[in-house]
Amino acid sequence: EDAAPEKPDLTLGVGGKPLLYYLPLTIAERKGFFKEEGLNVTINDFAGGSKSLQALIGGSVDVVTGAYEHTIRMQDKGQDITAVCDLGRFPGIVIAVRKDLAGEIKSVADLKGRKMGVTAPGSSTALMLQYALQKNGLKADDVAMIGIGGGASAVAAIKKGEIDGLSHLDPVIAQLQFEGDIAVLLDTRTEAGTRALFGGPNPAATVYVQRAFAEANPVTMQRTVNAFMKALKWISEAKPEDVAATVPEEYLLGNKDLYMQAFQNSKEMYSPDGMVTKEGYDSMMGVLKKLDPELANADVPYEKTFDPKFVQAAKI
Amino acid sequence: MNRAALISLQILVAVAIVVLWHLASTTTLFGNPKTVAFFFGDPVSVMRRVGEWVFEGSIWYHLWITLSESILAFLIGAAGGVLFGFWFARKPLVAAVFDPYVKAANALPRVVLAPIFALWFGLGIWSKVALGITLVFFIVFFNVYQGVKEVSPTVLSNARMLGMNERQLLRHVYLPSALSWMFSSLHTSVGFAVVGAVVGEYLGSAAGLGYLIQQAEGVFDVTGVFAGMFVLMAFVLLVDWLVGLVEKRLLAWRGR
Amino acid sequence: MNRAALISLQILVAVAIVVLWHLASTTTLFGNPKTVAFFFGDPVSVMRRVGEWVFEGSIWYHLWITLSESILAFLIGAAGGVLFGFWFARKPLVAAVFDPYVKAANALPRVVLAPIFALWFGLGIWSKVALGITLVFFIVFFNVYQGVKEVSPTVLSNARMLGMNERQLLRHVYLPSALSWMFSSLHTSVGFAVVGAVVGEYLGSAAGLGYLIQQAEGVFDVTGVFAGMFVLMAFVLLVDWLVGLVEKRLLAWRGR
Amino acid sequence: MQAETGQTPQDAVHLDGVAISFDLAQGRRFDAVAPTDLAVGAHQFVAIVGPTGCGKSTLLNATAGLLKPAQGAVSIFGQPLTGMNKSAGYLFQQDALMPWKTVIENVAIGLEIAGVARAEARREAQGWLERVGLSAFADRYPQMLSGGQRKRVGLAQVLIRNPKLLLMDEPFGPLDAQTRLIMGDLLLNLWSEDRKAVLFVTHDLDEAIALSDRVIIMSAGPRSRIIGDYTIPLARPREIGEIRHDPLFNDLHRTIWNALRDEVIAAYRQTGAVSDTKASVAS
Amino acid sequence: MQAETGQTPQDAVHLDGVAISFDLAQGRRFDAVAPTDLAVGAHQFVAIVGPTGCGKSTLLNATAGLLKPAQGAVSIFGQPLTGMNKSAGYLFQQDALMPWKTVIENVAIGLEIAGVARAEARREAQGWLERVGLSAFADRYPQMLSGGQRKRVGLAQVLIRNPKLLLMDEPFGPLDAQTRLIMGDLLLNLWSEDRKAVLFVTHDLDEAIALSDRVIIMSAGPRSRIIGDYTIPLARPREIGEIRHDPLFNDLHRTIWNALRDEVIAAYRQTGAVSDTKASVAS
Ligand SMILES: Nc1ncnc2c1ncn2[C@@H]1O[C@H](COP(=O)(O)OP(=O)(O)OP(=O)(O)O)[C@@H](O)[C@H]1O
Ligand SMILES: Nc1ncnc2c1ncn2[C@@H]1O[C@H](COP(=O)(O)OP(=O)(O)OP(=O)(O)O)[C@@H](O)[C@H]1O
Ligand SMILES: [Mg+2]
Ligand SMILES: [Mg+2]
Repeated sequence: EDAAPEKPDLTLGVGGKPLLYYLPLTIAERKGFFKEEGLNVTINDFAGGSKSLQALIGGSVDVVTGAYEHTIRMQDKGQDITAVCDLGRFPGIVIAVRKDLAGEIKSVADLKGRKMGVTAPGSSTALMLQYALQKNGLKADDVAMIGIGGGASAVAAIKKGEIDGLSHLDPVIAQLQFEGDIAVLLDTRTEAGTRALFGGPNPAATVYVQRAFAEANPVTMQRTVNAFMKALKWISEAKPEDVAATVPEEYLLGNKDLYMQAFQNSKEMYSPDGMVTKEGYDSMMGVLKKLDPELANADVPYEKTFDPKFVQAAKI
Repeated sequence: MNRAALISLQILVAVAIVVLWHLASTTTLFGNPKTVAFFFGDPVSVMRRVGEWVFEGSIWYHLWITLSESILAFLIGAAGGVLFGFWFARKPLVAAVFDPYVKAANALPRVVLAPIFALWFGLGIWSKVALGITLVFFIVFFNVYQGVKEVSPTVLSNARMLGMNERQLLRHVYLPSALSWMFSSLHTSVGFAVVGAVVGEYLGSAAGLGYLIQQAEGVFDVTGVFAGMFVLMAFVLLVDWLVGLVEKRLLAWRGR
Repeated sequence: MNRAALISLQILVAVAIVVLWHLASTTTLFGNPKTVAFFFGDPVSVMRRVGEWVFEGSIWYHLWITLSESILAFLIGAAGGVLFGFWFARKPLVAAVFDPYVKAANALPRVVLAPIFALWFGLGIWSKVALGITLVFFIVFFNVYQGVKEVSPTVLSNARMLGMNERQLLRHVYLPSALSWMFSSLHTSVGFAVVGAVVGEYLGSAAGLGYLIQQAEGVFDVTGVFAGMFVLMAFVLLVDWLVGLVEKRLLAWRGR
Repeated sequence: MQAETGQTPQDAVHLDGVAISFDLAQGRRFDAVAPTDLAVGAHQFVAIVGPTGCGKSTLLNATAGLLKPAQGAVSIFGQPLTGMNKSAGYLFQQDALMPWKTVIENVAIGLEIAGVARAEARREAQGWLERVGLSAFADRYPQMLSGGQRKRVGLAQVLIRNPKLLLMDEPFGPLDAQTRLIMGDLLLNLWSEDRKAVLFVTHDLDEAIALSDRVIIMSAGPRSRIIGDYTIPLARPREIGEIRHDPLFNDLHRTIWNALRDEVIAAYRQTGAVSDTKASVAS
Repeated sequence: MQAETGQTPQDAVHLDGVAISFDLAQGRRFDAVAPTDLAVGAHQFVAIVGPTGCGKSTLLNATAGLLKPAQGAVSIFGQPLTGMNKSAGYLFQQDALMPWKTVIENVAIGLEIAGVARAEARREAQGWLERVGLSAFADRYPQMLSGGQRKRVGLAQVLIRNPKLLLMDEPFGPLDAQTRLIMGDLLLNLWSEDRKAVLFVTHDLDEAIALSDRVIIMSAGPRSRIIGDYTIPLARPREIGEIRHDPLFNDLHRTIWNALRDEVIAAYRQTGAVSDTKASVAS
């Protein structure tokens, strides 16, 4: 074996660990891949992705599993944050409308004047909805965006008819689909849906760190990436039953079949090789430049947002 | 200490805070200014943002939403706290039986209740009002409950002997006597009413200062976050000042 | 009203709540039971879950974390509130100058402060303690501040004439006189200390009841959410009972 | 001179074996008043005197319904007393004005809660303030008054309601001798109109004899009893400033004074502080 | 009989043109005491009498340093008074015991804060409680005492500190006549040991004359003044129970009484309630 990790006790931040979006983390943890790599990882779960990023900048966590988009925003703000491993190639966000409106609203273009729920204003679900609207010839303010949160409140909003539709993630989508409350307009859990919207892959969940940390602890970093790569490999080979048997029982939403169905829907999403491609970077940059005036003139090169050397050197 | 001197002192404190803040976010005196700026922004841009909001007028709608939520939460929560406080204090049996339940309810994390309120009251202002009420109610309740029990026994006996029935005692004795307890809790709960409204908006809404703050936070726009908090504070001071006016009038008998 | 009768009445209330809850989640009396169960779970499974936690022992670690956070937040916040309350009440100039700043600070939404606390205090228990303190402090502070001002002027003059200096006045007059104000605020803040800790955990942590609740909420495990809240309540009642014991001892002079 | 205490239904106050105890800490009890019988006729003016701490206020509290006797029964105008005594007006020994009401509001409140219109109540209250010499202080709060002024406001507050039974605990205590006389005359004038029943606690034996039909003497506590019940046969109407020159007055005064002196010495002997002061207890 | 008030440095109290006003609501002022000169010698026992509400307590408060005079200066033992009067002990007219301390703690506290060891302070306090006849009540809280008992605790609380200047506002007000005599003797015995300066407010003219070297009479307020200053040339030591039979005592009593009576009538005339009570202000 090569050199021992410089920092075997690692703290890792994540915003919503039970989400399928972060499944590789749960697998790496439950399957003992971190242990195999000689790492002792403490997972801190935050109320949202932005909070875990803040913890990274503040120095209270070493590694974050979070949205790739964060690295671009941080680089633009002069914070040297870089992704070291891709976990999800597609955003996994679904745009759907209430079942009883499915007759009137058949595509994103029909959303004009509707009330749409997003997890939070400014979040990736909101961004994606805006992008989809613009692509369909609408303006961002043609729909009213309402923050409905991530959990049961989102389900409540649909059930009470407070919103006409939503741009959201699993397990809210899975739950609503299972109960037959929504009809899907656009599904970026799949390659087809993502390509239809973005024209290419759109990196979502990544492992990112402060570049200084990666440089100071190359062995630790490598071992961490190894563990995630093992998890990705495991997922690509896993059957839904295997996943359901591995994650904590509570993650099953009280209904194993529902969970397995949801996993099946998302399976394509997980990165096969851990790489953020230049194509994915371009697609993401394009989206951000279009939507966020602050980033319209941003100059953040691909190399700064993703450091491929750990993935390339990964031993699985 | 005259008024002018006092106000200058207060302004001095504000200036000191802003200068410290500015130094922290632009020099290395307090650690890496980049990190400081990431978390705290810098005062100049925060002020500029507030100015923009005010002059463009975009803030008023959000402020109005938050204002209505807070005021409603404050009024309903305080009224409920006062009513239940009196009721419990006057009915020892009720108080004894429900005591553990009230205390347990006060320990519920409000953040967890947000989805339930959203279910019951929808995503409009009422779920936020409900959240604010759950904070204000308990603060006022416990104080009024204690305040009623602190009534001077002699004054109470005297009022009884003067022929007051329970309702009259409430109006002429318990209420005025518990007023200073009540106002003490009102000063605390003005702040908490606003916190409740903002947290409610933060957890799910389409407008309001909490919405603005969350939106800013989502894109790491710390300037927006602090500008939102700044507006919030200004507005709480205003409401508190109004409460102070009412207090002064109602507690005139205590003299200066 | 003897103790046994009181306790049976209290249990009756609990039973009534549970029965209602059970009916709501299994019959159509209060709307669709599936919806109710989705948001509120059903009492049987909640109790079973609590039982599992207790017997498997998995709850103790989380409870211990939350307990330490709450107790620390409560002690530090209350001590700070008492100290500052006294200080402000005894130094009118300090009070006048800082008054708007204290009130403004009380209006800050604590949720927004969480990342800043994580920055300052790390992700361990101390950032949660800090969050709890920001709630407890203000509740205690405002009450102590007012309580000190409510000291009977005659008793105060007498104590002065007996030769007490400022420190002795504090110990022999202000403190005992403000005790009932203090305890009123302590009863409120026991609950808020726990809320602070849990919200802190909820916003980001690796252990504690708030973490448990958040995990459960993320996967719609409403049984877990309610079981967590149930443990929380039981534990707040315990702490409050301890506060009550201390209160009874210190306020013995008031008689029953 | 022991007056009989046989029950007649029209008695304003009838105490039948009333004993009063207080719970102290640690389960101890303090028996303040031993079983006591006392009847106050419907139109009688009865003064109570006794050494300090003997239980005068306690007895008044029991009559007012503010204290539940440990044993025995209280009846008021023939009705057993349960809860508050609604036909009594009580002037407390301590300050009992509502500090959040002005002087005139404090006086008027008794009428207002009985349903009298506010303006009318105020008018009457102003009249009463004049009678007690405080019309210039109507708009003050009680905290801005002197001790004697507060007591007089309390007097007006009780008298304005015109209760059938007056309980007065040292009503003229903090007043100077001259004002005391004026207030005593005021009270007597009022009393002579309809002869209410009055229970009047005082430390001024002159005052007790000058005002009342009967003077009750209580023994030193604990377990205080009524040890003397003297009928005052002085003619009415009386001028309390003048009546002290009546020889009968002086006889009564001497008798009661001697009875009281022995009680006070007894009280002091219990606490062991009487030895060097005994000599001076004489007048 | 007007005594001179020329300043001597060893005077215990020296009021030099002291006037006191209270702010009322709406910017109005109430001038309670008009500019007043008063000197109390270092070993003098001075009684103050005056109609109710004339400003006696106010004057004591100013001497204690609790009230700032609107004009004039107070000096204590030759030093101008700023802040609290540290050499004075003050027995307040109202209840002023700390309700959270037991009787003995209330009495001992004055010594404890002066640095006396707790056990020693308790022992002394117990002795004082015996002297005021309350040794059996040491462990009670003040709320469990009668009015007169509370006042006696207050007396012990002040006397235990042995201050050079005693301010006493109706110290024997709620006591029965007999206990009053005992307490008066106690005070005189104590005073004769080292002859403190005493300012003693009372409504009992007998008591004022029997105890003091000088009796000061104040006029009715507002703008109350000192209108009489009578030296009492009765020999010391005095037995206050006996001294009333001295013919000089009776002369003094009559003179002062008459002066006072006029004042009270004046006070009542101001409030328009005097007409029908004037006749009875006589003794
Ligand atoms: N709440 C109480 N708890 C215990 N003992 C009490 C309480 N109230 C009064 N006592 C005791 O009962 C006795 C009678 O008290 P009460 O107040 O009736 O005396 P009093 O005759 O009115 O005396 P005074 O003339 O001093 O007012 C006293 O010894 C007093 O200490
Ligand atoms: N805080 C106050 N505000 C306004 N006026 C006051 C205040 N305190 C006292 N006074 C007035 O000042 C005058 C003198 O009051 P003070 O208490 O000195 O009277 P006193 O001589 O002690 O009377 P008593 O014998 O009744 O105790 C009174 O008319 C009173 O109403
Ligand atoms: Mg009494
Ligand atoms: Mg006075």
